Amino acid sequence: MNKKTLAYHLKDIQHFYGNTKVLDIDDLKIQKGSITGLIGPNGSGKSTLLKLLAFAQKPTCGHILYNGQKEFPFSPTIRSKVTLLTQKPYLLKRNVFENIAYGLNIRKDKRHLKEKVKKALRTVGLNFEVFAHRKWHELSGGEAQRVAMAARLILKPEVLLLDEPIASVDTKSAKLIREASLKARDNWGATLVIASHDLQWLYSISDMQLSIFKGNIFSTGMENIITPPFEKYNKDLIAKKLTDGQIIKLKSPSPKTNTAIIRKKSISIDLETQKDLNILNQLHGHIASMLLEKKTGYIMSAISIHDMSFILRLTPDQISTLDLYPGKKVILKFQANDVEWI
Amino acid sequence: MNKKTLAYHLKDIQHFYGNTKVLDIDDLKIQKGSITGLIGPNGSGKSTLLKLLAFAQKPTCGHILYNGQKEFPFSPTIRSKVTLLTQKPYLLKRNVFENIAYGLNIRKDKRHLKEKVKKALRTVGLNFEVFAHRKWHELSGGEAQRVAMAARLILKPEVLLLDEPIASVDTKSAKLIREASLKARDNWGATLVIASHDLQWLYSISDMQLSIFKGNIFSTGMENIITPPFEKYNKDLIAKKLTDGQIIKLKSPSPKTNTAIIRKKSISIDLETQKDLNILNQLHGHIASMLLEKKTGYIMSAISIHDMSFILRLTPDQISTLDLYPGKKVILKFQANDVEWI
Amino acid sequence: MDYIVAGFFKAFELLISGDNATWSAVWVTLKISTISMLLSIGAGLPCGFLIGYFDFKYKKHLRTLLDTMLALPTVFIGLAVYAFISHHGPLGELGLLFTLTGIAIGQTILAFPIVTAITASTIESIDDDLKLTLVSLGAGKRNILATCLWEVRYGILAAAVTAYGRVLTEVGISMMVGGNIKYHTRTITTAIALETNKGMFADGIALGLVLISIAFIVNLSLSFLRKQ
Amino acid sequence: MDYIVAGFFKAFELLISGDNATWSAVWVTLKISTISMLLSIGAGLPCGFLIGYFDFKYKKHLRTLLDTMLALPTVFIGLAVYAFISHHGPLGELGLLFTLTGIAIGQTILAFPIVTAITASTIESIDDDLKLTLVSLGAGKRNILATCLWEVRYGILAAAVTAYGRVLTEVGISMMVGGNIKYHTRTITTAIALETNKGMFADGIALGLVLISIAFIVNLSLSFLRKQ
Amino acid sequence: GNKGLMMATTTSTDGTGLLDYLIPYFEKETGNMLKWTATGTGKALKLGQNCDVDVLLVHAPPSEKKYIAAGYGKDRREVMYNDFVIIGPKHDPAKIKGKNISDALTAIKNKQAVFTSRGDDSGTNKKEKLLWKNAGIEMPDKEAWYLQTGQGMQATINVCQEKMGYTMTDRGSYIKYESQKGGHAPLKILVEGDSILLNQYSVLTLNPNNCPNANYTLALQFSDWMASQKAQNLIKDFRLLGKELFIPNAK
Ligand SMILES: Nc1ncnc2c1ncn2[C@@H]1O[C@H](COP(=O)(O)OP(=O)(O)OP(=O)(O)O)[C@@H](O)[C@H]1O
Ligand SMILES: Nc1ncnc2c1ncn2[C@@H]1O[C@H](COP(=O)(O)OP(=O)(O)OP(=O)(O)O)[C@@H](O)[C@H]1O
Ligand SMILES: [Mg+2]
Ligand SMILES: [Mg+2]
Repeated sequence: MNKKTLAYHLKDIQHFYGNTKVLDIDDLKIQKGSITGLIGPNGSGKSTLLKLLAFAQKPTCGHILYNGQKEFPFSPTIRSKVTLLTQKPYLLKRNVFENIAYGLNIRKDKRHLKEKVKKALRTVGLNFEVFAHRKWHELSGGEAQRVAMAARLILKPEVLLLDEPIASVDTKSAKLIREASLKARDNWGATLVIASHDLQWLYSISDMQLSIFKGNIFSTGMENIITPPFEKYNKDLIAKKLTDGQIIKLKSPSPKTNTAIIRKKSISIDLETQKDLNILNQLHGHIASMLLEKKTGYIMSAISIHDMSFILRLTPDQISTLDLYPGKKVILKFQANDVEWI
Repeated sequence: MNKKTLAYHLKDIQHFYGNTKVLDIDDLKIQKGSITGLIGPNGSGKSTLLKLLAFAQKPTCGHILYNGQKEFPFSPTIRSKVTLLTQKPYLLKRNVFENIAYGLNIRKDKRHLKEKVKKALRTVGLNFEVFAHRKWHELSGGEAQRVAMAARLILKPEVLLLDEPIASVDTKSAKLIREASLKARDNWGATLVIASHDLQWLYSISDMQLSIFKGNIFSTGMENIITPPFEKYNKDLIAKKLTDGQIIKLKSPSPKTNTAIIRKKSISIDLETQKDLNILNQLHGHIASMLLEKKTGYIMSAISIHDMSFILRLTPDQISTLDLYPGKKVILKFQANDVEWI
Repeated sequence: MDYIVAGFFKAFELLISGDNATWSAVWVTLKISTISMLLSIGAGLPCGFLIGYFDFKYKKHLRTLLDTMLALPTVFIGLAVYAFISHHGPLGELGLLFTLTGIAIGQTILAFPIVTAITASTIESIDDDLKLTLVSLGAGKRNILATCLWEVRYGILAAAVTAYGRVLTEVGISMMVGGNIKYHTRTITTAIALETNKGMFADGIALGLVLISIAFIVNLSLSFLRKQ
Repeated sequence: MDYIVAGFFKAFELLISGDNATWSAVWVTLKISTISMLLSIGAGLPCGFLIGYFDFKYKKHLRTLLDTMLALPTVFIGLAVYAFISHHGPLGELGLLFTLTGIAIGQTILAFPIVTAITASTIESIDDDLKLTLVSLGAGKRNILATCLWEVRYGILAAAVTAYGRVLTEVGISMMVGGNIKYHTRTITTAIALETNKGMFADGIALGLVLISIAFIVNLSLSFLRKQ
Repeated sequence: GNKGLMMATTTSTDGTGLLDYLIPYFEKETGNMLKWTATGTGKALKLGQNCDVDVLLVHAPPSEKKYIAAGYGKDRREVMYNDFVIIGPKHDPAKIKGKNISDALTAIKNKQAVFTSRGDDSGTNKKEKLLWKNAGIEMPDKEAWYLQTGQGMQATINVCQEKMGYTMTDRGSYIKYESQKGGHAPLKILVEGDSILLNQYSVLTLNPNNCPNANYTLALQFSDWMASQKAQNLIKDFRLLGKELFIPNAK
């Protein structure tokens, strides 16, 4: 990667709340003009990472290069260029117009203010006449979220960090926000990092996905995570027992690690079991959902194995051949030693 | 419907914020022990309806019968029986334990408090030892949401009103919350009304769905809504023009109404066009996603027609026959007069 | 200048030597300020809550009135209370003139608007979501009162501390209603006024320091209630 | 009792008859209270903001100190200021004794801790999300100060109004530093004290009512700043 | 019941420390408790009129007589006096030292030298007004050189000292002031000795017709005690800087 094209470079970042380490990132690079999706369960550290990237908080250890330079909160380079949409969008105790215009006012940029606000509202699907003069508390949850989004978009920032921008937003607005994000990248070359639990939406927008789990980052996209407790299975293997009686066998971990990751590419899907080769897992389940990954044409499929969910990336061919559809019973297969431990 | 089995009966409810009418419900009945899903775009009135059902606000006009009785805020019948999880969950400025125990403390119910809190936390997937003593602000967004949920579940209320309970919650916890909701109904006969934008999740939990649009309720489940502007097409028909050039023709409305609804059952899916019968719409698009509706085995499919999204309910047979999968190009067909205007 | 330095030494002397008159004034001051704080908090918190929590028609007017009450001069309150409890006054029978109870009544009137006004504006700042949450968890009116006050406890503390400062330092009421009677109703502040009147500035400073020490100790013991 | 009623009539009389001494006191009171409020707000808001917004090591101690300063008796402040500006004091050259400027300095010292303490606890109550939002929108330090204060404007208003009540009603500083000199440094409150001492209770009540009217008018004109 | 005796008095008796010295003897001898509140003469009389006290110790003979005539007071017993003096800066810019009282005031007026007045209608203030009248000078009010402090004697002396002006004070207060300055007071006595400058203190009992609940018997007992030889001697022995502050003159 060319250094000149790097928006962010995080080195040896560790972040603590009190004594608890919540982020641990050795090295992370984010390209200029890229859209990065952040995926991870609750409490994995997504919001914390976004706050660090926004320079709204200082990491406990390590440092962050922005455009190749070490930067800190309140540095003028950062202030007007990096913008974060927080997870709980906070509206100032003013009306919608003033909320959206706030960032521009700070920048003393008052030209065409009304037109800009109008446009920003339109971008998130809100009507200027109806909403501009609403007070901050006279909005529904999703409307507030979208106003907050508009307040970020109007700034045309170099970096747009979005923390669950569509959490309480309806489908139509989610689409609008996606389009606005893509436009931000295409029109003024913005770099975007977006955290969301809506994987379909995130996949439809991002160039690459980072999975966070317990503060660690895996840049290979969405992973299938198997959490403790495990039991000893035999000398080499340990087992995760599902309550329906199925067993997932895994190669024993090193002592310190205790969470297993099975990469998507290691898992295959089938309709019938084959003779047990002992170290092969063959898990019975059914397809819960299938979503189109628009850019690639792949179909992200969620397969329920009892109370666990595995994500696979299937081709149209595979689906046609196996005649797959949501509800269809399938078998997932992967080797016990296709596991990575963290 | 037997009156004795009705949890709620809303009659001629209208609710205004200022001069704007945001709810208009002639008659709505909710069965005891049912799980009702509330679906609707941002600002359609879901939260307002839930607040009315919780007797946390009084409707501007009309009245609400609870168990056959007119009830009002602070009536002792209501207070300890109806519980609302608000859209923006507010945690009291205390630790997690005290937040969850708050409702029980109010009810002066101190027996087995610790066990109950432990159990409630477990229900939402949080570890007692890790979280019980966390302060209210030491939680991630999704963790806070789940603590708020636990604080409601612990009360074992007769009615549980959930306003977007999984908005910022991860997939695994969403599942837990679904299970907890189902248990609430099965174990102590709770009545649930749940608003969510996650349709898959909502379909997987609710017995019936209510669609809200601009404060009006349609109890037939999720509808396909076509919004203005419309243009005159010919004497009888008006048209919605999509920006890709496609046209949706619709039977002219009565003057006062301006939003069109096409019920799922009126739409059919096909791979090829047929000869135009003039009043038949044949819209080209592709399948965006397919989700299993667990209870029925139907597959809820979202079809993208340019920038609009239609929802259909397909059978596994249909899918196999047409070889459908996300990404597949399809054609939706419906009659111009299969429209309802509101 | 010199009397300020002298005052510092004198303050130590007064306290250490166990000067009777000083200790009596300290004791009187503590007693009446405690009573009046308890009364004004007892009445002011609920009133402030009601005014801050609910929206009603004449709320703005009531707030203006309350703010105006913040500007009740102590001598004025003293005169008004005197009018009621003096021998010819309607409450003359109770014999409250020149008593600590009398002073405490006046100081309660002084502190009440402070507690009420600051509580009201603190309560006003609470989130609508809190109100909704409490109702939705089944809180009754009392629970709502108690929980809301607890949510904004730092604001309430500020109200109490401000009112306490006011009560502790007022002279007009103590003078008019209490009469500054040595060993009986002489408070630290009336003693300061007396010393100053006599031109004994060093003694005035010394007594002022004693009063500030009391406030310091009280605030120190309250500071564990503070955040962080 | 009767003198309270008499006081009401007298108050009208004083104002309507254009009594020179009364109007002079009204004017003096307005002038010094305006100056001291401007100064104490100008200094108190930023200080309160800093204390409330940031977390630092000795914050709790500083708050305790500030709370203690709320209990500075006015006579004490008066004595201290007097020590500095009296003929023999270090600032004696400036000739501030028995001037309105002198009183205003003392009253600023009186009002500053009130403005600061209430502002600090109001600012403390603001949401972390607001801070984060401001930073994320590119607000600089000044913007943050201004916006935060504006977000909690009702709390700030309460701080100002409380301090104003305190300044308007204080006697000790005006008496000690101003000297209660008729037509020059006599404020309404020192006039009340004087009338009361003379046994002219009705006049005291009347002047008290005049003061309260001033406060009322000021608060009324501030009330448009209030919510709803 | 016997709650003891409540007295209202003027600031000068309390401020000089006389009462702190004298009253314990009374309490010990008679076994009665006596509490006092020290205020301006006007307020003291008012408290008596409202029956909030039992007995008065004041120094404004004309007002006292009117007070009795109005039916508020009963017995008036003169117990002691001191005198008023005019003090001013050592260098005496208006050159009043040694002049008689009227000439002195005229000189002050003509020179426009600062004169601080208590302006509080107290006994002292009333006396001062009388002096201006006797000197044939129209009562000053708004004149820039005439400062009305509206405060007690010490505060007024204090203002006077800061302004390097003149003022009229009772001797007791002046001695007290002198003692506080360690004998180096910047203000000196410039005019004294005129018989008009006499400052008479009296004990007044309240008229039982007006105040039936006031403790008249005990008040009379106190009045008697103050006039007793014992008390008179005690008053005579009360000194500051070796100087007598009050001269007993009970008849
Ligand atoms: N102020 C705080 N003090 C202590 N712990 C905190 C604090 N804020 C967050 N945490 C913890 O840090 C971890 C990471 O939090 P973070 O908000 O980054 O998670 P997240 O990935 O954004 O989760 P979510 O999906 O729920 O928003 C969580 O375990 C959380 O409990
Ligand atoms: N306090 C208020 N004052 C004025 N209008 C309000 C107020 N609260 C909500 N509204 C408006 O009322 C309508 C219904 O709001 P409501 O919160 O019920 O919507 P919702 O369906 O819950 O939306 P969302 O999906 O965004 O949560 C919206 O148009 C909103 O703008
Ligand atoms: Mg988060
Ligand atoms: Mg809502």
